[in-house]
Amino acid sequence: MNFVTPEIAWAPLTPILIVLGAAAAAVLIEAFIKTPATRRLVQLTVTIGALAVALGMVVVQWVGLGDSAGTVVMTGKITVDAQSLAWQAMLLVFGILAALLFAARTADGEESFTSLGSVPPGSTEERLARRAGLQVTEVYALLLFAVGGMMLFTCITDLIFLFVALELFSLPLYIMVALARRRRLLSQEAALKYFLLGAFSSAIYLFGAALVYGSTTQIDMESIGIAIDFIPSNDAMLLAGAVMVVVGLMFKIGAVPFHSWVPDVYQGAPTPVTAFMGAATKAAATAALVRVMYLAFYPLEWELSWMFWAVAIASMVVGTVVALVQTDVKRMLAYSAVAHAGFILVAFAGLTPEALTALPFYLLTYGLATIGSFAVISQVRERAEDGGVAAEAVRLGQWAGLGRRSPLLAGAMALFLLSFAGIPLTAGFIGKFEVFSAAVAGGAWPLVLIAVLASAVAAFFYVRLIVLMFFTDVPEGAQDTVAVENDLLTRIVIIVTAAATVLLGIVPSGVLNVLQDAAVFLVSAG
Amino acid sequence: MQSLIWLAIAIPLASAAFLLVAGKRADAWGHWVGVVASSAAFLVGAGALLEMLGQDAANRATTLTLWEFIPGSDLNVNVGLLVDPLSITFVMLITFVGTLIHFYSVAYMEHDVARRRFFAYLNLFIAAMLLLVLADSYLLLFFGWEGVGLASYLLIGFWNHRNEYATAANKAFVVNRIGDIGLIIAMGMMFAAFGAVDFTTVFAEAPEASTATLTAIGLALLLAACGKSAQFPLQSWLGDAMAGPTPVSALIHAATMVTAGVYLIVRSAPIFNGAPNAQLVVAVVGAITLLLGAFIGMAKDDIKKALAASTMSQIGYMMLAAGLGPIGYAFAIFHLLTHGFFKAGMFLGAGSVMHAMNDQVDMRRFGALRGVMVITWVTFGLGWLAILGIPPFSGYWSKDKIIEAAFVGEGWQPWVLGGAALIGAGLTAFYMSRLFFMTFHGKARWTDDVHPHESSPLMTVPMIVLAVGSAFLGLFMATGDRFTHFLEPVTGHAEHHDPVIPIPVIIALTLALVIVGAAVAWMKYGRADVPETAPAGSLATITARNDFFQDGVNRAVFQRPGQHLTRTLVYADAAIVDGAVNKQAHGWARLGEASRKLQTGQVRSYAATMLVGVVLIALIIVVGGL
Amino acid sequence: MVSEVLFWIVAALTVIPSLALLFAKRPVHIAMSIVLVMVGLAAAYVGLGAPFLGVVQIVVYTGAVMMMFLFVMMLVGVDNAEDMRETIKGQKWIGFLAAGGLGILLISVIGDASIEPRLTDTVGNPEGVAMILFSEYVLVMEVLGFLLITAAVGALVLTHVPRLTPRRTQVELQAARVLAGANPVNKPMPGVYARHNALDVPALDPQGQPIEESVSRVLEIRRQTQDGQEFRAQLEDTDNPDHEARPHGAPSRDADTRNTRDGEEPK
Amino acid sequence: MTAMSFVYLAAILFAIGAAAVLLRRNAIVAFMGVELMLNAANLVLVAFSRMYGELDGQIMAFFVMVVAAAEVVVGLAIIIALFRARQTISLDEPAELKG
Repeated sequence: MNFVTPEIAWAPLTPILIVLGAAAAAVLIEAFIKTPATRRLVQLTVTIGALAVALGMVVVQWVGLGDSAGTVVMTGKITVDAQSLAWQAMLLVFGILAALLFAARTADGEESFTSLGSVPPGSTEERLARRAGLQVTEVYALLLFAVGGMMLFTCITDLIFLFVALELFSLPLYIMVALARRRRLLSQEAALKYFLLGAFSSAIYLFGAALVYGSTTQIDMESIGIAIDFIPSNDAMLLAGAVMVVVGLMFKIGAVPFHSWVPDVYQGAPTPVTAFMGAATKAAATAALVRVMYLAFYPLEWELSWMFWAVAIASMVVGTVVALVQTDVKRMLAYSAVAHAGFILVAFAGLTPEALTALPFYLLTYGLATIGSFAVISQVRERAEDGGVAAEAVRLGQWAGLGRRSPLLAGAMALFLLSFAGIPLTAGFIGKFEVFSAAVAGGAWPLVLIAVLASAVAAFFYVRLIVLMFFTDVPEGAQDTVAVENDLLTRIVIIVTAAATVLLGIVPSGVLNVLQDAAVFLVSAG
Repeated sequence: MQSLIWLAIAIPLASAAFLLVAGKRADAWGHWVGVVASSAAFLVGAGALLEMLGQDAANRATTLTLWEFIPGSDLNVNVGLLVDPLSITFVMLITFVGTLIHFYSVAYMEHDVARRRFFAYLNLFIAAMLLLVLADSYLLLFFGWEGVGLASYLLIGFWNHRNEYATAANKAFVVNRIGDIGLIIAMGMMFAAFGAVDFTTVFAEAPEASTATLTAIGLALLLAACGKSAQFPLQSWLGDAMAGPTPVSALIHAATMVTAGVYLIVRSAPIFNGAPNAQLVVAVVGAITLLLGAFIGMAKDDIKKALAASTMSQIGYMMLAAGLGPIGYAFAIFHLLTHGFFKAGMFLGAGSVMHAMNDQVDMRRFGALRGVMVITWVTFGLGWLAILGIPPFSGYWSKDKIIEAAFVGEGWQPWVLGGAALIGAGLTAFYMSRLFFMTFHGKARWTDDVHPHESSPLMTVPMIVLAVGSAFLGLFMATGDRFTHFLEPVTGHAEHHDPVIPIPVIIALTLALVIVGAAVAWMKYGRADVPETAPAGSLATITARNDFFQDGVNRAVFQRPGQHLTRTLVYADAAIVDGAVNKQAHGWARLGEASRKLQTGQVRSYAATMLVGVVLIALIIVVGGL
Repeated sequence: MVSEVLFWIVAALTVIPSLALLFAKRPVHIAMSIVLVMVGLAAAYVGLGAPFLGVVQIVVYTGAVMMMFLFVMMLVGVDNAEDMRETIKGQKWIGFLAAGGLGILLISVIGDASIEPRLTDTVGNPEGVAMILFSEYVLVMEVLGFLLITAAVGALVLTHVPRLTPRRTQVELQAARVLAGANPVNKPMPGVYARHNALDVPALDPQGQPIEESVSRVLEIRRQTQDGQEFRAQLEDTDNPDHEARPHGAPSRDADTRNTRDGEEPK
Repeated sequence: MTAMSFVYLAAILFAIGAAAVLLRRNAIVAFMGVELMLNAANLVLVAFSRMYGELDGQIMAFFVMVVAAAEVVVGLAIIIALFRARQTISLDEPAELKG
C-alpha cells in the first residue's frame, strides 16, 4: 500500500480557514493579553475583522465562479459550490451581527456574559470576579469556532464529516448558552438541557449514518444517492437510517417533535447567543438538510415525504398554538421559531429546484428578523431598586407602552414582528411567498394551505405584542420599572437588520436573482 | 420628466423619514424641509405634465417599470408607475394644493411643539397619495391606499393627548379597514380571473370576462371606494375626522384622499363598463350620499363638520357621475378638481376664522366677521359662489355637467338620479349660504374673550391662490371641453346623448333652485338674528344633526358584535398576560394551554418526546415503504 | 467469518454490564460496568479485524473517558445512591416502551437487510488505517483538531477559577494576623512541660497552667483530650516544691524574668 | 456467524443507552447512556467495515471516538458548573424553564 498524497483544492476553503484560524488565534490572545478591557477590544477586532475578510473571500469566490457550478475541494468530502457560498455568506453576516451584540454593554458597563463562568451564581467569588472586571472574552473564540463549523456544515458532502462539523459548531453553543450574566441558574439549566438533548440527537444521527453506510456501503452523499438507485428503495434498514439522519438535522432546525429544547434554550441563553443561534443554527442545519436530501436521499423523496409533511404540519401547529399563550417575549419568539421550522420544511415538499432559491432567502429574512428582534429584547431592561439596570424585561406586560418610551425601538420591533408574520412590504412576506411557491411547484398545495392558515393565526400573537407596545398605556406605578438601554453596537445591529428587512421586502429582486444563480449543486460523480 | 416621476414620490418620502429621524435638532427649520419637498414634488409633476402636453394625445400614457418585485415566479409582480392624463391630473392637484397647504401650515402650526412631526406626516401623506395615483397595478395602488390611510390616521390623531381625537382616529382607521377588505377581495378575484393585478393585463382581459365576475369585482371596488371616500354607508368617520388640524382637513379630508375612491372607480372604468349593474349601484350610492351629506350639512353648527358634510355630498356628486359610465367619468374628475380647489380654500378659510376666534368652531358664536377679516371673507366668498354653481365660477362648469349627465338615460334612472342631483344643488345652496352668512354676516355673537383679526400673509396667500383657482379654473378647463379631451385617452370617448329634459331647462331649474336656497338662507341666517344656542328643532333637524344616527346604527350593527369579539379577545389577552389560566379562552388558547403542558421543563420528558417521535416516524415510513 | 465464541463472549460482556445503566443504584458501579462494556467492545473490534481500533477503544474510552467520568463523580460526591423511584408520571412506561420499540424496530430492519459479506482478507491494520486517514480523511483530522481546542476552551471557561484575590506575602499575612489580635508567637506543642509526649495532653504554661488550645481541635470535639489539671499536679509534686507557697494568680515567673532583663537584681 | 450479528448487538446496546437517557435522573448516568449509544454506532460501523472488507468504517469509528471524547469534556464541564451552583446533578432538579 502506497501513500497517495491527497489532492485538496485549498482555495475555495479560504473563508473557512480564515474563520477557524482566527478562532485559534483568539484562543492564543486569551493567553497573552492579560487586561480584560484590552482583550475584549482585541478579540472584537479580530473576530469582526476575520469574519469580514472571510465574507470578502466568499464574494471573491462567488465572482470567480463564473459559469462553473463550483469546485470539488476533496472528492466525496467537501464541495464548495454556488449554493454553499450563498449559505456561507449568510452565516458570516449573521456572525458579524452577533459579534456586535456579544460586545454590547449596558449603560452601567455590564455585558451580556457572566464575568466568570466557573463560579456559582450569587457567590462571593462571582462578586469578586465582577469587581475585578473579569470578562469571558473566550466567547469570541467560541463564536468563531461556531461560525467556522457552520460554514463547513454547508459544504460537506460526507455524512461522517458532517457529524464532526455538527459537533464543531454545537460544542461552542452549548458552552455559550451557560454563560448568561443575569439569571445564570436558568442559563446553566438551558445549557444542560441543550447539551444532553443535542448529544442524544447526534447519537441518533450517527446510528442512522451507520445504518445508511451499512445498506449502501457508501458514506459520501452523492455515492449514497447513486447507490440507492441500485438497491430496492424499500430497503428497511436504509429507510430507518435515512429517517434517523434527517431527525438529527431536524433537531437543529427545531422542528416538532424534536423541538423541546428550543423554548427552554432560547429563554435561558444570553440574548446575544439566542440571537446568533436562532438565526445561524437554523440556517446551517437547513443548508445541510438541503444537501442531504438533494444529493443523498433524493431517490427516497416519496418515502420520506410523509415525514416532512407530518413534521412540518406538527411544527406549524404546535409552534403557533403554544406561542399564543406565552407570557415571556423570548419564549414567544422561541415558539415562533418552531413554527418557522415548519415553514422551512414546507419548502422541502417535492424537492423542487425552486426550493434551492426559496430556502436561502427565507432563512436570510428569518435570520435578520431574529437577530434584530433579540437585539431589541436586549435593550429593554428591568430597573433595579437602586435605579441601576437589571436583567432583561421579558414579561409581556413589561412591554406595555414601549412605543411611548422609545418609538424607534418599538417601531423596529414591530417591523421584525411583521416580518415574522409575513406581512407585505417586509422581507418575511417575500420569504414566505417564495417558500410557498416552491411547495406549490412541488405539488404540495394542501400543505401550503395549512401553512397559510398557520401564518394567519400566528399573526395574532405578533400583532398582540405590537398592540401592547403602541396602544396600551404603561400600567400605573410601573413607569419606572422598565429602562430602555441605548447601546451603540446594539443600535447598529438593529438599524442594519431593520433596513435589510425593509429593503428585502421592497426590492428583493437583487438578492433573489443572486440566489437563483445559487440554486445549483455541483454534482461531481456520475 | 416623465421618467423621473418617481422622484415626486421619493422626495417627500425621504423628507418624511428625515424629519422623523432628525429629532429635536430639526425643530427650528424642519418644516421648511417639508415645504421644499412638497414643492419639489410639484415641480417634478409640472415638468411631467408639460412633457406630456407636448406629445400626441394617443401616446400620453407612459409605464415606468421601477423594479421587479418578485422575479422568476409564475406571478410576475413588478413595481411600476403609470403616467397618463388621469394620474397626472391628480399629481398636479395633490402637489399644488398640497404645497399651498404646507405653506399655510407653517403659520397655522406655529405654536405647536410637534410641528416637525406634523410636517413629516404631511410629507408621508403626499408620497403615499402620489403612489396611489401613479401606481400601475392594484397591488401598488393598495400600498399607497394603506399609506394614505396611515397618514390620515396619524394626522387625525395628531393631537392624541385629547381622548376624543384619538377615538376619532381609531374610528377612521376601523371604517377604512372595512373598505380595504373590499380592495383585497377585488384583488383576489382579479388574480383568480386574470392571473394578474396590473392595470394593463386586467384592463386588456376585462372585456372577455363574464359580467358576473366584473360585477363582483366592481362591487368589491365600490366597497373600497365607499370606505375611503366616506360614501354611504361608510360615511360616518369623516365628520369625526375633523378632529385633526384644519390644514389636514383641507388637504386630506377635502381635496385629495377622500377623492381616492372616485379615482379608483374611474381608473377601473374598463371593469365597470362591463358591469352595468355595478355602475348603477355606484350611481345610486352617490345619489344617496349627496342628499344625505346635504341634509347633515344643513343642521351642523360646527363649521368644520358642516364643511365635512358638504365634502361628503360633493363626493356623492362625483360618485354619481362616475356611476354614469363614460359620459360621467370626465365630469367626475373635473368636479373633483374644482372641488379640490374651492373646498380646500374654504377649509383654509375656516382655519383662518378659527385662528381668529381662539379655535372656536361653533358658528353660532361667529357672525359679522366680514369687517375684520376681509381677505378671508373674499376668498371664502369666492369658494362659496363656486360651490353654489353660480356662473362663471368653477363649480358651475363641473357640477352642472354632472346634473345634465344624470338626466341622460332611459326609464326611471334619469328621473331619480337627475332629480336627486337637482335637489342636491338647491340644498347645497342653502347649507353653504347658511354657513357663509352665519360666519361672516349678521350680528357679532362673539364670546367676550375673542378679538378677531386677519391672519398672517403666510396663511392668506395660499387662500388667495386657491380662491383664484375656485373662480377661474372651471372656466379655463371647460372652454372647448379642454379637460374632457385631455382625459379622453383614459376615460374613453363618450357618445353625445340628449338628457330627458332639454339642457337649457336643466340649467335654468338648477339656477332657480340655487337662488331659492341661498335666499332662504339669507332670510333665516343673514338678516334674522341667529340664537346663540341651537333651538331644539324638529325631528328632521335632530336626525340630520346626529348624522342620521349613523353612529347609533353603526354601533348596533358593527360595533356591538365587534366589541363583544374584541372584549373576549382583550379578556383572553389580559388573562394570558397575567398568567392566569383563562377558563373561557376559546379553542386555540385552550389548545395552546394543553400543548404547553407537554413542555414540562423535564429534560427526560423532552428526550422521551424525541425518541417516541423517531420511533413512530421510522415505523410508519419503514412499514409504509415495505 | 467471525468466531462464534467470541461473539457470545462479547455479547455477554457488553449487554449484561450495560444493563447496570438502567438498574444499578450507585453511579460508581455503573461507571465500572461501562468500563467492562468498553473492554468488551474493544475485544469485538479486535475480533472484527480492527486491532488498531481495539487499542484506541481501550486507551480512549476506558483510559480517558471513563476515568474522567469517575473523577467527576468523585467531585460531586462518590457515594450518592440514586433513588430509583420514578418522579415523572408515566416516564418509566414511556421510556421502556420507546426504547424497547426502538430496539425491536432496529433489530427488525437489520434483519430485513440482505447484505452479502464480501470475502476479502483486507483487515484493519494500523498502516492501512493511517494511509486512508491521512489521505482521504486528512481534512476531517484537521477539523478534529479544532474540535479538541473548542472542548478544551469550553472546559476551561466552565470550570477554571482564576485567582480572584491578590496573592499575599508572608509578611502581609503575619501583619494581618497580629492586627486581628492573634498571638504573635507559635502555639506550644501539646505535651510541652507536661512531661508527656502524647498528642492529647495539653501543654503547660510557665505557671504550670494547662493551655487547652495546644491540643488539636479535632480531639477536643471528640472529647478525647486528657485533663490538663492532672498533669499540672504532677508538676507541682515533683519539680517545684515551693510552688505551693505562691498563691493562685500571683505574679508569674514571666514578670520576674522581665525584671531581670531590665537589669534589676533578682531576689 | 457473520459480522451481522454484531449489528444486532449494537442495536440492543443503542436501545439500552437510549433508555438510560430517558430513565436515569443522574446527569452523569444519562450522559453515560449517550456514550453507550455512540459506542453502539461505532460497533455498527466496524461490523459493516468488516463485512465489506474496507477500512472506511473503522476510520469513521475512530473519528467518532475523538468527537465523543471532546463531547465528554464539554458535557462534564457543564455538569460541574451546574453542580457548583446547585449542589446536585439530578436532571429533575433544574426545571424552571418550562411551559
